[in-house]
Amino acid sequence: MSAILNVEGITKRFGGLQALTKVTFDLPEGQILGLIGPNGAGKTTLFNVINGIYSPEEGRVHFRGKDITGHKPYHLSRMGLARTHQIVRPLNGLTVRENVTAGACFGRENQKLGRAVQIADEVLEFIGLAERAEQLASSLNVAQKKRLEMARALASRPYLLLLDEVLAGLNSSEIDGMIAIVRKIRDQGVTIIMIEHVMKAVMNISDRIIVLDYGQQIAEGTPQQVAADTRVIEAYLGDPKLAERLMKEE
Amino acid sequence: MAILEIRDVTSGYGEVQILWGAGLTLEENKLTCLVGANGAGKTTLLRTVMGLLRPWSGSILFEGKDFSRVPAHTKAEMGLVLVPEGRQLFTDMTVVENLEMGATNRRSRPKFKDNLERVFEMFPRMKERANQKAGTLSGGEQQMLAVARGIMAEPRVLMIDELSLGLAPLLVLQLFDSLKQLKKTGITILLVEQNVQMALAVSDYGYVLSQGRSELEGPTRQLMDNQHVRTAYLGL
Amino acid sequence: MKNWLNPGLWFTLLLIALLGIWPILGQNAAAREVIFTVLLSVVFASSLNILLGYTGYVSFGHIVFYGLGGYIGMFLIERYNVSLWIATLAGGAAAALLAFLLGKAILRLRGAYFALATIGINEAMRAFVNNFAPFGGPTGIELKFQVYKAYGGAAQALWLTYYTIFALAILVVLVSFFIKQSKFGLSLMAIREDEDTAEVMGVVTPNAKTWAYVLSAILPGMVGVLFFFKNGNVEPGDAFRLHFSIENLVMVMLGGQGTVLGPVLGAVGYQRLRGFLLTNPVFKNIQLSVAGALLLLIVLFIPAGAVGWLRNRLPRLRKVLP
Amino acid sequence: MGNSGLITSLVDGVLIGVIYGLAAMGMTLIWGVMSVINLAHGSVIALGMFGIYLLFTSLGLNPYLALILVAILGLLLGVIIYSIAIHRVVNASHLSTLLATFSVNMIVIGLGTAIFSTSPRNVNYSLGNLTLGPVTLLNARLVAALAAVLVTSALYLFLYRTRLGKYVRAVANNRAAAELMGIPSAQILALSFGLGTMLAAIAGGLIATFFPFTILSGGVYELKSFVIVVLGGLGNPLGALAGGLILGMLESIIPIFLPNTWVPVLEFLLFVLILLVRPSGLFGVKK
Amino acid sequence: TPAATPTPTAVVTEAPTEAPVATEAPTQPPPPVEKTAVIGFTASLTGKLNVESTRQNDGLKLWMDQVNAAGGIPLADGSVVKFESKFYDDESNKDRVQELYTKLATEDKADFLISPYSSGLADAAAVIAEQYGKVMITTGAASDATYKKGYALVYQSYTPASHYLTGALDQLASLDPNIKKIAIVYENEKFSVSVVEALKAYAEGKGYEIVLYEGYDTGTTDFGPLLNKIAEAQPESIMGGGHFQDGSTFAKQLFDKQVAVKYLALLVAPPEPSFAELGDAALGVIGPSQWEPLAAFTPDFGPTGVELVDAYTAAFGEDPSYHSAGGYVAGLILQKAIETAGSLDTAAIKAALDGMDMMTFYGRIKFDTSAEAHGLQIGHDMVYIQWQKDAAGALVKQVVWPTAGATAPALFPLR
Ligand SMILES: Nc1ncnc2c1ncn2[C@@H]1O[C@H](COP(=O)(O)OP(=O)(O)OP(=O)(O)O)[C@@H](O)[C@H]1O
Ligand SMILES: Nc1ncnc2c1ncn2[C@@H]1O[C@H](COP(=O)(O)OP(=O)(O)OP(=O)(O)O)[C@@H](O)[C@H]1O
Ligand SMILES: [Mg+2]
Ligand SMILES: [Mg+2]
Repeated sequence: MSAILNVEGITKRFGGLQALTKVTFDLPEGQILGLIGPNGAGKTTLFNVINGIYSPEEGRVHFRGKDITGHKPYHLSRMGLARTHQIVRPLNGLTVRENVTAGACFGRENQKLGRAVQIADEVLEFIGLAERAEQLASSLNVAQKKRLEMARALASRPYLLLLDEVLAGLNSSEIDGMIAIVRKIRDQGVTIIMIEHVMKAVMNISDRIIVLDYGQQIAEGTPQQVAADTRVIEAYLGDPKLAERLMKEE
Repeated sequence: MAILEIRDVTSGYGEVQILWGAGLTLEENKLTCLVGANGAGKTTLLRTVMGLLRPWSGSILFEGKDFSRVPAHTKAEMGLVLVPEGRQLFTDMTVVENLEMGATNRRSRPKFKDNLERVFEMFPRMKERANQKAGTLSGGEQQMLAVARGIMAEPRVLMIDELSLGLAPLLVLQLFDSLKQLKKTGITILLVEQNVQMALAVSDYGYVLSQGRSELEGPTRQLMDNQHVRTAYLGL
Repeated sequence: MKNWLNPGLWFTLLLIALLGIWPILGQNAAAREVIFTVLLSVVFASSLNILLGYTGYVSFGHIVFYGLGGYIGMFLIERYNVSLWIATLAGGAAAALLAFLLGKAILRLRGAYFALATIGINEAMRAFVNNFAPFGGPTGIELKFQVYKAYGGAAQALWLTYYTIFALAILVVLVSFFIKQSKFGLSLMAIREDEDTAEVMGVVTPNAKTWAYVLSAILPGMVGVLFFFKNGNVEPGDAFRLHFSIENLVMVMLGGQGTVLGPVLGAVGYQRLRGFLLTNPVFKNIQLSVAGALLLLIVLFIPAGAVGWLRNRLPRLRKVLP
Repeated sequence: MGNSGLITSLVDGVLIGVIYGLAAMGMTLIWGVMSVINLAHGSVIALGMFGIYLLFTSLGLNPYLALILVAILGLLLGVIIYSIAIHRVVNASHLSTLLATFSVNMIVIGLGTAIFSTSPRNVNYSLGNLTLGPVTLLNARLVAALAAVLVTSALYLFLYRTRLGKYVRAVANNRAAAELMGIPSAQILALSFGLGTMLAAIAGGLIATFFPFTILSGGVYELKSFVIVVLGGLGNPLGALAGGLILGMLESIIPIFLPNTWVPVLEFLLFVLILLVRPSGLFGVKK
Repeated sequence: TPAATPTPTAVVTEAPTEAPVATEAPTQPPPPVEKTAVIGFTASLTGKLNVESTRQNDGLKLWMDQVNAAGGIPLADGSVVKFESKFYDDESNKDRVQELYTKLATEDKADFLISPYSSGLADAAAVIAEQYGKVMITTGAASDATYKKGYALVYQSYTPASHYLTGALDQLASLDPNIKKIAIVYENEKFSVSVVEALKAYAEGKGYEIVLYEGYDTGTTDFGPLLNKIAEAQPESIMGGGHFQDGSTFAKQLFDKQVAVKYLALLVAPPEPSFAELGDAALGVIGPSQWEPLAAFTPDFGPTGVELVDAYTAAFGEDPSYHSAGGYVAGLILQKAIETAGSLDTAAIKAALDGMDMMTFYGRIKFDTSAEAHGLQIGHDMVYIQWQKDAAGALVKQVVWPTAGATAPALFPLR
């Protein structure tokens, strides 16, 4: 298995704030990589660097063997890199189908409009939004908007999919549904990086996990290794005893 | 005593009806939670209670007085405070200025200093980021700020829409813990949560909203123990 | 293609055809002049809509293309005696070129900043032309009455400009319809809704915006030539009149931005309203205030514009009224 | 050109620039707070001019006393315009307010022309001259400039030092959130619009004390205000003052080197250039 | 015969309710067939040209009321023609001028057209007049260019722009032959530019030194920068200006800044009665005028100056300005042409206009008939007025040039 993405020594600053410090990892094709860490650790910033929204102060990003550091987001989309947004950003004035069609039109395959509509309908069926296709995106609820983000990204037929907290705000059955979808996408051969705070999901689904804290990689490994890492527990997961106490206390 | 009573409220967006008769009662100094599937209408209910949406019918009583036609800002002045879905921060203002804006009502102003200390203690990250523009905070940091700003208002009733959204597990634990502390300081809390298990665990009383109707209610213990509730409404 | 069957398109075309043919049938010159004014705004407003309604960029100073086109056309006719047709094409080309060059620079700006920049460009252009000797400076360019002889006299020339603007009005509807139905149109609407997201989705935003700007500039450049040819002269104050630019914005908004029919309805409605009030004995002394008050009522009660209002009321119309 | 010429030009530039700044301040306030591009701005400036004129000619009021009345009337007018024309659409699509203010402008100009015609008026009240070395100044201009600076400082203190002022900024940033914090946003918006209108009316009134005017005269200042608002950064009152000063200086210095009619060419080119290089204005914080 | 024509002024003094034609006729013939001719034009009811346009409109209205009250104009076929006007608001801009003139020419069946105020608007209207074969008398449209475009039916009642300030230069030369330095400062707009271009050529031909030749934009209210430039250039005389507002503002600020100058002549503004509102700043300012109530021409057609002033003041409560006179004289020209032609036929009226050479209260009227400049006014000349103080110290207008018509010697030097 070859690496689809190589991140080497990425450093990103905002004024005096060091949001990322020398982040380095390789991502083999076909895997799901979990990206976790406390709030403000730099996870979303890392996505923004990978897909060209920010250029890093140091370091390089290679995607499918090509150096893509500083490339514009739209070039990367054409090259097969898609993402969802932590705070959903549907194209509110367009219908659900139009949203997804746009994804297909301008994504990797750069489809003609007619074909793009077909793809959009397939993807909507797959993601479970088919009956809402004619609705305006603005009228969807939170869970549906998350699905729409996914659908739009998928319609671009990416090689690599960056998912930023697609499970946040979903109830547990919705979460289960979404996890199933993510698995299916992976099974179709798409590589995935997933930022998530819902532990039962990340631990379940990731092949590997990277933990960021204050912009630094503090741990890396299989879900089991990471979950057992004391630094991770201290900085991120919290003492299991605290949870127990909370539940018990009257 | 019931501090806030919502009776049979209907409401919606434009011509689309979302709430079909929702009701709940908040007992003073209790932590009540409201759960329900995505799209059940929880956010819509909070917005209606707060006055951001006009109730089509039904009544909302605050300390026994009808409250349904009172505009949002008057409610806030009276001590009904909402930490809204989507956070609604003053993105161009700094963290501290946001917190200041939280403390605009008459009761909160004199306590500004104390409250500021209290929220900085709850969210040390906010102290670190005190002079950063709210719009550039990370998702979770923004959530912290929204909750902190709500607390700054010295609320009588604090309604929080999706407290744990986007927060790291450790922080979620700490936050639920803090809620219990808050309750002790005399704040009545209405919590909307997707993390049902945790929410029910810390709350005193619970409501289940389904398709715009209040389907079930009861002390949280009872709800947790009811197998039917667990599978049908809580997805556990 | 099934796009051709869209009833909304045919309705819009029919509306323009009926309007346009009315003066021709009766060879009624007064009607012709009235409809000329209306069609001019149909073309201008619909073009503006490509930028404003589809792409979400507000151009206050769109009149700069009309003015520049008009000047280039008049210059060629007066100085080099070229035919009206070539002048009109040249006016459109000049406007397109200006839009292309400007687009690269000012389309980086968003929202109000872009709107302001377009005002700045227009005012700078007006002030420049006012100082630019080859274009006659403040005196502008005048055509000899002789010029119309080549078209069979002034009467014939006025009819010819009318046929031309009629054709352009049909063209603008087709263009705005097919843009809206195309992949290009989709990219514009994605930009309108959320430019950053559009970029992440793979829309090459700088190019798409620039082409939208260019497309929205060409026809105004061409009608500028027609209008000033018909007037027989052009001066900086008339060519770059900011107020007219804003009026066209108003028409787009009145009819419903982002739709094909909207700007057409808006232009017809606004121009006819003004025309009626101007010539109505009861209102003509305070026509401006009456027009303002009516406009305000419309804005307050149907802020989405006529077509937007219909589409919101009857969602089924969304498909029918593009 | 000699030194004295340069000094005279600079002084002239400063005096007129402050007034430009004041005229723009109303626009920047309304824009910053509610993203309303107020196309009725010019007509309100003109109304301010006529306010002074009418109070002076028909009631014989001292123009500077009249200014206080004009300010109050301006505030009221703004609140009325807001309640009738703006409030309903302030949350509707971004451009609806543009149309609304455009209509208000049509109404005011239409009625104004019907009542006053467009013949120029003069407030015939002189404070005399002041000669300092090579520079001869109209006292009326000095007083106007001083008044403008005073009004600006008052506005600044109001926005940044008072609670109400902070509310205005909060509403400007996020109206829904302000409402949730207990800030009566509708009233704040009406107040802001009223303040913006008041500033425009004051500026108009001051201009009337030394320039002749017609009901259409406001248009020029409206256009200049657009430029100034950008120079100073949207919503920034001090920036507007600085922007006005810059514009005033440009207008008095450029003619020293070039024909007068090139002033607007350079002025607007510079404007576009600044937009491109520093869209947040010369004094705005860079994003 | 001209004597049989009831002149409008004669009627005003009679009882207007009586039908003059009926009472004058000794043998009670059947009343003549009455025709109505429609005169169409646009006026600037709104927009920047509102004031001048309104006065022009009032002048025309006065003429029409007088003719109608006098029973109309008898034609050769025994009928009489009365007039009716149709006009619309052109909003002081060109957008709808052609639309409205076409409506006037076709739907409203106007028989004759009068131009809108201002050269720019008149230009747009002229195309339509020409196209529909309607005679158009222009007034308030001085720019020479319009009449050099090859029109056959457009006739100018104003002295062309190129002659506006040349007379001032003649006057200056007679006042002080030693003055050589002139600053020409003008509104950068069509009409004013055509005036000062002619002035500049004329002055250079006479050996004057133009120390400053500079335009300012329409709508300028702050002349500070320009005044500083003028002060630097140290001219002895300043000429130029543009329209009322900029001209009066310029005069005022020139005075406030105490710029020293011996001779100041400005376009358009000084002849306006309200120029006096400037107070001391108006004193000594000279301006070219198409017409002045003081100017004592002996008309061979129409009312005298005094009669016109009385009638106008009675009707509108203010003194007529030269724009008012322009409106009136446009009607008068039409009247004379119809009387001469004896019909409403365009060709006959055109012939009458081409051959016209008459003296009115307004001065001489005669048109160029050459192919290059058909319709250009060549009979009429400007008079130059100056604001002076009367014995009581009030500001009054005096005609100071040409000396033949002067009512007072010029106040010179200015300061
Ligand atoms: N544009 C910016 N300017 C200044 N600071 C920024 C900017 N964007 C992000 N930051 C800061 O950088 C840090 C990392 O932010 P980032 O959004 O990457 O966090 P995150 O790991 O995604 O957190 P969360 O889980 O809360 O979403 C945060 O502390 C944030 O405040
Ligand atoms: N602005 C809107 N316009 C139209 N429909 C809306 C709007 N906002 C929400 N809805 C609809 O109202 C319904 C209820 O939404 P609401 O946000 O109240 O649910 P919720 O219980 O808070 O869900 P979640 O847990 O996902 O936040 C959803 O079906 C949604 O599609
Ligand atoms: Mg994040
Ligand atoms: Mg919700």
